Amino acid sequence: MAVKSAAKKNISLVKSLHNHFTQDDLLQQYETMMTLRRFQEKVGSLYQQGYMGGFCHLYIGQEAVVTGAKAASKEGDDFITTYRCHAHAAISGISMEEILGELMGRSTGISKGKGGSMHMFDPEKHFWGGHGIVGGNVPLATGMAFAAKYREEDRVTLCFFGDGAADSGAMFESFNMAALWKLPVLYIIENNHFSMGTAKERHAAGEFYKRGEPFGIPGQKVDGMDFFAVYEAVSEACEHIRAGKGPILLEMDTYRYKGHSMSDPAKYRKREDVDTIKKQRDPIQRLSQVLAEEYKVKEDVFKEVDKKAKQRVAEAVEVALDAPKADMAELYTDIIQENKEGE
Amino acid sequence: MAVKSAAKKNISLVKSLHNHFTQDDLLQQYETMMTLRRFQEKVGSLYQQGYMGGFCHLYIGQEAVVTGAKAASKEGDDFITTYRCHAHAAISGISMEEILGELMGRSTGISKGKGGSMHMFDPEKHFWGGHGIVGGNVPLATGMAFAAKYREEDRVTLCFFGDGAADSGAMFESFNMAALWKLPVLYIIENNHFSMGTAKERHAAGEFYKRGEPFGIPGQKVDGMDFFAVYEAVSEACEHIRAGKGPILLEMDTYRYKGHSMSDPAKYRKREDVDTIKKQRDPIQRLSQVLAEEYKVKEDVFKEVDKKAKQRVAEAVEVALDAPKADMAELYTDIIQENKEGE
Amino acid sequence: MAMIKQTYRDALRDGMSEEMRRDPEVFLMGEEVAEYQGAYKCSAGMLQEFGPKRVIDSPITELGFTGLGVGAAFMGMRPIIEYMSWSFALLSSDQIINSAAKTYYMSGGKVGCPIVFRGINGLGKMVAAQHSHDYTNMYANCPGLKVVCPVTPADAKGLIKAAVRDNAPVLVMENERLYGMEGEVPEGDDVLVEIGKAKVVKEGSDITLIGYSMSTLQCQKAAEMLMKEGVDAEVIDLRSIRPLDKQAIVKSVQKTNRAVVVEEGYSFAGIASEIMAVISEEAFDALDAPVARLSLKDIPIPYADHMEQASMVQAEDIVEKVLAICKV
Amino acid sequence: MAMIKQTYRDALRDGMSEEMRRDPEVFLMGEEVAEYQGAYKCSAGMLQEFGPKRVIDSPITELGFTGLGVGAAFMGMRPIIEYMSWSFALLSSDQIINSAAKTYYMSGGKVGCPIVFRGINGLGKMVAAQHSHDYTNMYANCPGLKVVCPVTPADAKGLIKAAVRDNAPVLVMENERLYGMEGEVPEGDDVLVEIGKAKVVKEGSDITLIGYSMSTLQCQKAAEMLMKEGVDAEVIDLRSIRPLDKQAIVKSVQKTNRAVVVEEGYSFAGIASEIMAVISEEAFDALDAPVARLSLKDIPIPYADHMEQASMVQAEDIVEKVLAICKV
Ligand SMILES: Cc1ncc(C[n+]2csc(CCOP(=O)(O)OP(=O)(O)O)c2C)c(N)n1
Ligand SMILES: Cc1ncc(C[n+]2csc(CCOP(=O)(O)OP(=O)(O)O)c2C)c(N)n1
Ligand SMILES: [Mg+2]
Ligand SMILES: [Mg+2]
Repeated sequence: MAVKSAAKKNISLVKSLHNHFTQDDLLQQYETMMTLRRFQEKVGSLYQQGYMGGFCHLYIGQEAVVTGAKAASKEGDDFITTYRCHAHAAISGISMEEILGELMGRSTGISKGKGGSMHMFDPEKHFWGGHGIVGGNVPLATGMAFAAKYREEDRVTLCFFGDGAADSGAMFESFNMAALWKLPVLYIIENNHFSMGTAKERHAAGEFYKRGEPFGIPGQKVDGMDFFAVYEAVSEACEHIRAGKGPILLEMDTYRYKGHSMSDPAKYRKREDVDTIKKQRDPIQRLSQVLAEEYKVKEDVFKEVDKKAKQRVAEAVEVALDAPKADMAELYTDIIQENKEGE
Repeated sequence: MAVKSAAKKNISLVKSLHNHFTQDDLLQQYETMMTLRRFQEKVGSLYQQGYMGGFCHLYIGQEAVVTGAKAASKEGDDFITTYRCHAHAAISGISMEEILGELMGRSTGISKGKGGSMHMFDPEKHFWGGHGIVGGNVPLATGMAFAAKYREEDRVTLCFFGDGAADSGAMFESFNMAALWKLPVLYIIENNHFSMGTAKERHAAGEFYKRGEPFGIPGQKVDGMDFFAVYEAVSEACEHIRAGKGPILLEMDTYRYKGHSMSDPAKYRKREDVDTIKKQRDPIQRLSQVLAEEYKVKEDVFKEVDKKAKQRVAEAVEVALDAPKADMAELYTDIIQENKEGE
Repeated sequence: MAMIKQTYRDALRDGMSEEMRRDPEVFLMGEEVAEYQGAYKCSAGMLQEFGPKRVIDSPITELGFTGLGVGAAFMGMRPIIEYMSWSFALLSSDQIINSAAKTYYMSGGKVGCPIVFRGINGLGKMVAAQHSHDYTNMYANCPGLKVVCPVTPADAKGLIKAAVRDNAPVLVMENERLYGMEGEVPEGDDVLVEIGKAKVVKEGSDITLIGYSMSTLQCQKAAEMLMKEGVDAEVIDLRSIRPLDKQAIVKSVQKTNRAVVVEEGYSFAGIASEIMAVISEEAFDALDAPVARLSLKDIPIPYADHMEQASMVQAEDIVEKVLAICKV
Repeated sequence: MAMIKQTYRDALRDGMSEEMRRDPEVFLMGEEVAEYQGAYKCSAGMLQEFGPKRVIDSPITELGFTGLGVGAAFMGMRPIIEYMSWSFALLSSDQIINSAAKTYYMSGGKVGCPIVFRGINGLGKMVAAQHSHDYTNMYANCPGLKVVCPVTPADAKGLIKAAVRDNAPVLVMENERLYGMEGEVPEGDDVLVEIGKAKVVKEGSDITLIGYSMSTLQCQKAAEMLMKEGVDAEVIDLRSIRPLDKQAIVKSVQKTNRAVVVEEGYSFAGIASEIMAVISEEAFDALDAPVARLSLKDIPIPYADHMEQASMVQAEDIVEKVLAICKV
């Protein structure tokens, strides 16, 4: 997937990116987003049917952020996020079977049923969670980047968190250290305009993308509902970071279609507001439009992709449901990592 | 003490302030600073003679900050600071006898011997400590300002803290709330260039006065070794705050002459660096220069003030030394504030 | 006394509201307490009644807004700070322990701190390790604080009211699983529950079961089951952890000569260990058997339902333990 | 084994340095650890030997740099995070408890956290309430962590080395008053002290005195004084609080039939209460008298020397308590 580096950002420039992707590349991204969406929808309905419990935070509406970021990052870069982690886990390569297994408390779950919706990890796939404390993953990401720099490895840590988390002291403390020590970390605020039920204007003063400025961390506001915009911003940011120039902060302007978690009826906003955004800014819709207009992709191709996505999800559900309950013997394992013989 | 509000800041403009003070006013400020210095010097030597213990943080070199701020604030405004609190306590009206009593663990101590060097308070004098946890007093100040606004009282909270504290998450979390809710709080970073032994450049990325900008908090860097500059900046800031326009951040560029605490030999900086600053920027020296040049105050007046300062300090020491040890019966008081009858 | 039936959640809400009506210096701050009506709906209607000046949605900055509350309390206000969970309040523990608990002493009695910190504590339902920690013992260890754990709606209301009126910082540990439970609550604006007093919720003669918060319910359930086994257990609900009602504990143990303590949290240096120490210190000779404790399994709490269940103390575990003790 | 005489401070330094020489993935981070050579000089010379890449001065942002350390440990590095005091580390307790302790379990064993957190704990000298808190019990309550409290230079070195090599997060609670004390330390790069093993520092037959950190020294002093009173006390230094060496405690109590636990911190749900619970559970029948505890006075620690002294347990208090028990 090749793309020319762009010198400055505006909509037409981002548009100019479109032709840098092959049709296959782009269809692949489309399929990814569509699969994430169908997957999340299914998770929502399985939750409502009682197949899982606890908190469950869906990612519907925000798919372009993680998809664009993944496409723009390199093999070996590390991802870490919050409790709203199903899509980040999936895009990192954790299978839907393992994610569903976890959500349903099965032995096949990626965390053996012990982590649940908010806590999924797979270091081999460079996915580091899945953290439940708002703001908590930001210092962790900073430390991962510290390790990469210390070891002189060519790895960028991509750290995702919400607009609510962007108020946390932990984030600012991290910014200071990352800037001081020029750590290879990309901070990505997924501003979906709500910290649970609190609208951005009521919980955060000023603009998020400026919150790194006092430390000299360049910031940029990005249309987080546009795959291309995300792709471009993350590509440039990673280039800057890989060149040893220190951290970057991107604010992704995005939106969550569903409630904060499954128990939230989202009464704090109007249905129409959500509908308008779905209509005007939906990331999947927008990518399909580009594919249709510029690559002349036909309607039935989209339908095919959607069918495939649904099918893959359905298969995963089946596998997950077939798996046995999480093993009770695991209750007492993984508490303390024992030293191995000879260590 | 009258002063015209200044529209923009530069050195000549601050100079123009000089004539807005009467000679008596200015001499009074001079005496205050001189007394603070002689007092702190005496505390240092008493500490070395074994009259006190624990941590003891002197304020020598930074006198213009607290003196200018006090002169610019109104009766009823609240002060709160860190462990480096002797000068802030004194300028709020706590007597040197009470401060020394505290330092020496006497029954006359302002905190009955239970607080020590880092913990002095007198709400009646609008002085709220004296806090030992770096960054801890910033949310507290924000809450004091919250109370003032809630009660619709015309009070500004002046919150003093160091450059090291200015890295703390607590500060940023406070900034966000203060800006969101337009709280009447003035944040004053006393940047004495060191967080203990760590030079500013090694612990903080970027500029302090900009750290409120992402929240829309106006910031300004001020020559904290110049009484007039401090006075002007604080006056303007308080005016802005009193007008209900929300918090202000001032970075006072100052310097501490002594080690971080009594146990610090300050090997992390050159003696000459300190000497140069003493020579070129000493706040007491500079005020005396203005008094000599512009008000034609004679040398013997300064000498008289110094003599008086030393004498007042000596008297306070005598009183403090005469007082009995802190009362052991107080060991078990003030743990839980009991409800009064009928509450 | 006239009683009404209501949920724990509503009782809390009514308690807070009554105090806010009584004293204009009381305000409620926390995440989602206002427009959302409380993450768990404990402040339903309060924004509507008291307005945004007194019911305030905070950013997710526990350290910051706790310090803000403490600063306001220094000035004499009476803040109620709600945590969405005590698990998140760990971020603010510095302000609770270093500022709220210690300033009154450090200032020689000059600066008080009449504040209430409250929220859910311990296990919820399938929310996994980071959201399921019981921090009661940690705060109860600290002089300068009071810590209460109401289990009934009546106590929730009476204790939250007492907490607001108390001049000391009071921590109220609630539990998500209690919010929906109903109970009889005495009507009247001035019905307080004294902080520091335990309650004998069932009298008995054979053994004393000691609980607090959710674990009291398990004790009650166990006591019922034990009746069928011919064991008449006394059940004490501690209600207040600090100050601890030693007298009530000792009195009961002197009568029954046996005790089992059931706790919500981990055993190591937990509440049960403290009760055991107190009994050992003050009623050792009355004991016919060593006091036993039943605590959360010593593991981070897992997500899956069956695993989570297995990590908790069940009434059956209490019964088994009691029978083992009583049959010795 | 060849021994050298050195201070606790130097033993710590040597232990850390040896591990850093052995393993390039070990680094030291904290406030003033590098250029200042450590606020208490525990890292003297380490910047010079290992350079600024491995000995790193952090800003005063405990939450941030703790999380940074934990993130690096997730990646397999072996950070040593120094706190200028555990009193300040309270700000980072969220990262210690929620990230370091729980992630291994929450990830089903996929993400480990081999990290050391260390610094002074408990009372210093006249530093008042906010700087004088013992947080041992708080962390020792939490599954997923290990907590050690070395009192001798040899244990300081042996335990810090074991901590660095341990795959679990280990908290090392030191004490300012111990830093200057000298003792014999075995030479050799591979002399470790096993985490989880208590030490009988004095054998005796009449009563068991149990301490950790500074309180072990008080127990030893008391034991000497007791000799003159004809009481032969056994003294156990716990060294490790979590895991706790129950076996060593039980074995001793089964021999002496009496015990006094002396703790550094507050009594409520403290370490002593846990030891009392353990003895009650595992050696109740061996007891000739109830186990007693001596703790810090239940007050915020005052500044003035004579008041601070009065808040601490003195050897005389132990002697008095022991005599009262042994004469029953
Ligand atoms: C420290 C902390 N406080 C509170 C919570 C409860 N909580 C979970 S998510 C959330 C809202 C976070 O909003 P945002 O950061 O915008 O992320 P989003 O959910 O929108 O992805 C809150 C308050 C928590 N998990 N951690
Ligand atoms: C949270 C916390 N961490 C560490 C300390 C130890 N400490 C006390 S003062 C200080 C340096 C603070 O420097 P700065 O904020 O610049 O203030 P200054 O001392 O220069 O006035 C440190 C590290 C503390 N008191 N609190
Ligand atoms: Mg959000
Ligand atoms: Mg400084």
